[in-house]
Amino acid sequence: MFSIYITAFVVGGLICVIGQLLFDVAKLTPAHTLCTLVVIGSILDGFGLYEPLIDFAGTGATIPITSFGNALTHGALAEAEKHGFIGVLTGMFEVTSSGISAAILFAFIAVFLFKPKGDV
Amino acid sequence: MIIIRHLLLFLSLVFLLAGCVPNEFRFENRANQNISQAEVLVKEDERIKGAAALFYDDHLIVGIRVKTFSRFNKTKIASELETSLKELYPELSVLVSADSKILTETTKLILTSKDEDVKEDIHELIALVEEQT
Amino acid sequence: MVKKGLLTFPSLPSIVATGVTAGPLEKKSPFHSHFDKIYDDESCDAKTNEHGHAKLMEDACMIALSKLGKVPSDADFFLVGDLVNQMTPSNFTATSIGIPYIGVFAACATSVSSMLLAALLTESGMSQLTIAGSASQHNAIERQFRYPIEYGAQKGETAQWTATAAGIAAITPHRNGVPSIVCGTFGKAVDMGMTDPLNMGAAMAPAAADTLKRHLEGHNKQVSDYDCIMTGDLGKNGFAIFIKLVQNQGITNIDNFSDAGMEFYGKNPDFMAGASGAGCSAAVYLSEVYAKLLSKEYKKVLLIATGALLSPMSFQQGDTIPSIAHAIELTMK
Amino acid sequence: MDKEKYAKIEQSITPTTPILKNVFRAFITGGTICLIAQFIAVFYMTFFNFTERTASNPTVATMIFISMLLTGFGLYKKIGQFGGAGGAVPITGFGNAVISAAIEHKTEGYVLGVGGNMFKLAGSVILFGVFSAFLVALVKTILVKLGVATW
Repeated sequence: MFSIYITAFVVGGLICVIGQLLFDVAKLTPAHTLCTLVVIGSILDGFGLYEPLIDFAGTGATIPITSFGNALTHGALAEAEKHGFIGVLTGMFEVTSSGISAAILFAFIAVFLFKPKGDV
Repeated sequence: MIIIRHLLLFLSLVFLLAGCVPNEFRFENRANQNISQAEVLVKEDERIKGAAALFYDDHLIVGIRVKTFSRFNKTKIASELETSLKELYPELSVLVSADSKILTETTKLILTSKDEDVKEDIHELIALVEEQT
Repeated sequence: MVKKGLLTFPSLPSIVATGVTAGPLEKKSPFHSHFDKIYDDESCDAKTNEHGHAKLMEDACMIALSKLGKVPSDADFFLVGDLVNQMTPSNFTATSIGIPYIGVFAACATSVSSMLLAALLTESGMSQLTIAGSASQHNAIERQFRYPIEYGAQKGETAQWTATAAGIAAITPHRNGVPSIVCGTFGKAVDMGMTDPLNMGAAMAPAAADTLKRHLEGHNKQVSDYDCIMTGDLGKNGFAIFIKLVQNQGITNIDNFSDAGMEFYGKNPDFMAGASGAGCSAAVYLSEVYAKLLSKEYKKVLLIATGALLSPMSFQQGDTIPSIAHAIELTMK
Repeated sequence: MDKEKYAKIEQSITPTTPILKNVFRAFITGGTICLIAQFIAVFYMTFFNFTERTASNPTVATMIFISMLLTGFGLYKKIGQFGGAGGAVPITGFGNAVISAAIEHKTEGYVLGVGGNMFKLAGSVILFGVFSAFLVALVKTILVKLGVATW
């Protein structure tokens, strides 16, 4: 029961370590790093490796941005399995990531509540 | 100090509320089935460290907890177990899930035995498992 | 004397008054006691950061003029610049202040380039009173060049913090008892192939070293002639590189060297390598340095403001960062 | 002085990035964010009808809500400065990118400012997510049709 907390911490932390290495060693900007991680998540799901990782690490795998690539690919693959090539497209349109809608919604709410502050 | 105490209180509360089901094997027979076969099958699987199984009417619902490093394959383990249980009990509709929600809910069903609602609850659980993300 | 980029002002135009304004965070600056006005609101009680930027500059101008007992219509030229798109804060200030206006852009080196141009106008007899200077506002400039204010990007040790400050000088023909402009050097744009906008000190250091060398050779001066040689906003890292380059030129005595950006926040590590921005060097030069000249603590100073001539687009297109440094020499007789 | 010679001088003076320290901080920060999310996920599983799989949606939404508060009160930039990728890689970092851009550009109006700039940092993540998902799914579908791979 408790092991899920440990695996979530460790796996989530390790994915962030990969991100940090892309920052510091590969000298990528944050945007490039996040795009790279999303593509990695998507490819891992192509090999069927990301879902087992979620089973193992819970939010350690669903909270890092890699899971966004996984979610999109997973939706596309699930539809493709049923409907063939056309499913690749319909599957992607069908998947709505709660991350994006939540970000849009809360960002718009934040506009009314907050102002940027340039403090340290 | 006060913050730490609050934090500890909060954490223990979360753990408790999280349906912290101990790692044990619970089998409940309310369908006049021979459950020993299932018991042996589940207990002999080394990857499984806890389970709750409920035979009710024409349903068999099993929630399992797999060992940490077997979690990578937990969907596969559950579906393997489901196939073998279906072979053992061809007349029952079998549901096996490695999802901790199913384990806690099945445990709850076993512990709070009010016969009237069980059928409904089981159908609810089945719907829950089939739900897509 | 006619030499490339070298200017001398035999009539000794004087900086008769200065006005320095700054934002709330600048209270952390060890120079803050010399600032004329410090706002409690980071956008200076204005509607937007850009308006706050304009207000910062306008108030600095009005303070400088009021110290002289003058009004804007007494001034002949208005030479200012900033870093925001097409210098809109300067343009808005010029609109409200109504002095004939020439926008000057040299990135963070605008403080010195505007003063040099003002000295030229005064030297030629075309101006009796010129207002010159520059300003920067943290929020307006960060969002222009980097990320939104609240975005959690990790900044390294070499990054610099754009200061919210404005420094304005009122320049007239020579007067006794105030610091005057002796000579100056316009720098060449130097590009040493640096690309990291979070390490602008490294991009600007060669320009500063180049301008220093040309100034010393062209005007036949020694480093030891000056009480203080202050670069603009090289920051901690850029200043270290600058010192190394200066030492490579054979100058060993570096005791009188300092950097306005590095000192601006008192080397507080929260601000990484120090302050930057057009207002940073202007504010320090026209408050701290000016006050020390007035009190005759300094007799002769060399101010080398540095600017990184990049835009967000040039950076994204993978271009290197060209840099510039302008030098001005002030004396107090 | 040529560029190569200057680059040598520059590199000898510019401090090197403290990679070990940054990596450690990223691990702690990212791990903590995921740990908090796990608590939230368990909360949703316990009190609502969510399974491990379906709990991830409300968990993500809650994390972004938290990210909104932290961003609005000016704390997320401190987490980002401390944790580096540990703050950027979790979905809270995605939320921070969208929210910070939105509140930043409020002054330009709701349509052109907020609407037009909301995704100026996070938009590329969506683009590459969708495009790579398309390519991966396409390639896999072709491979399956050819009989090389299985679903």
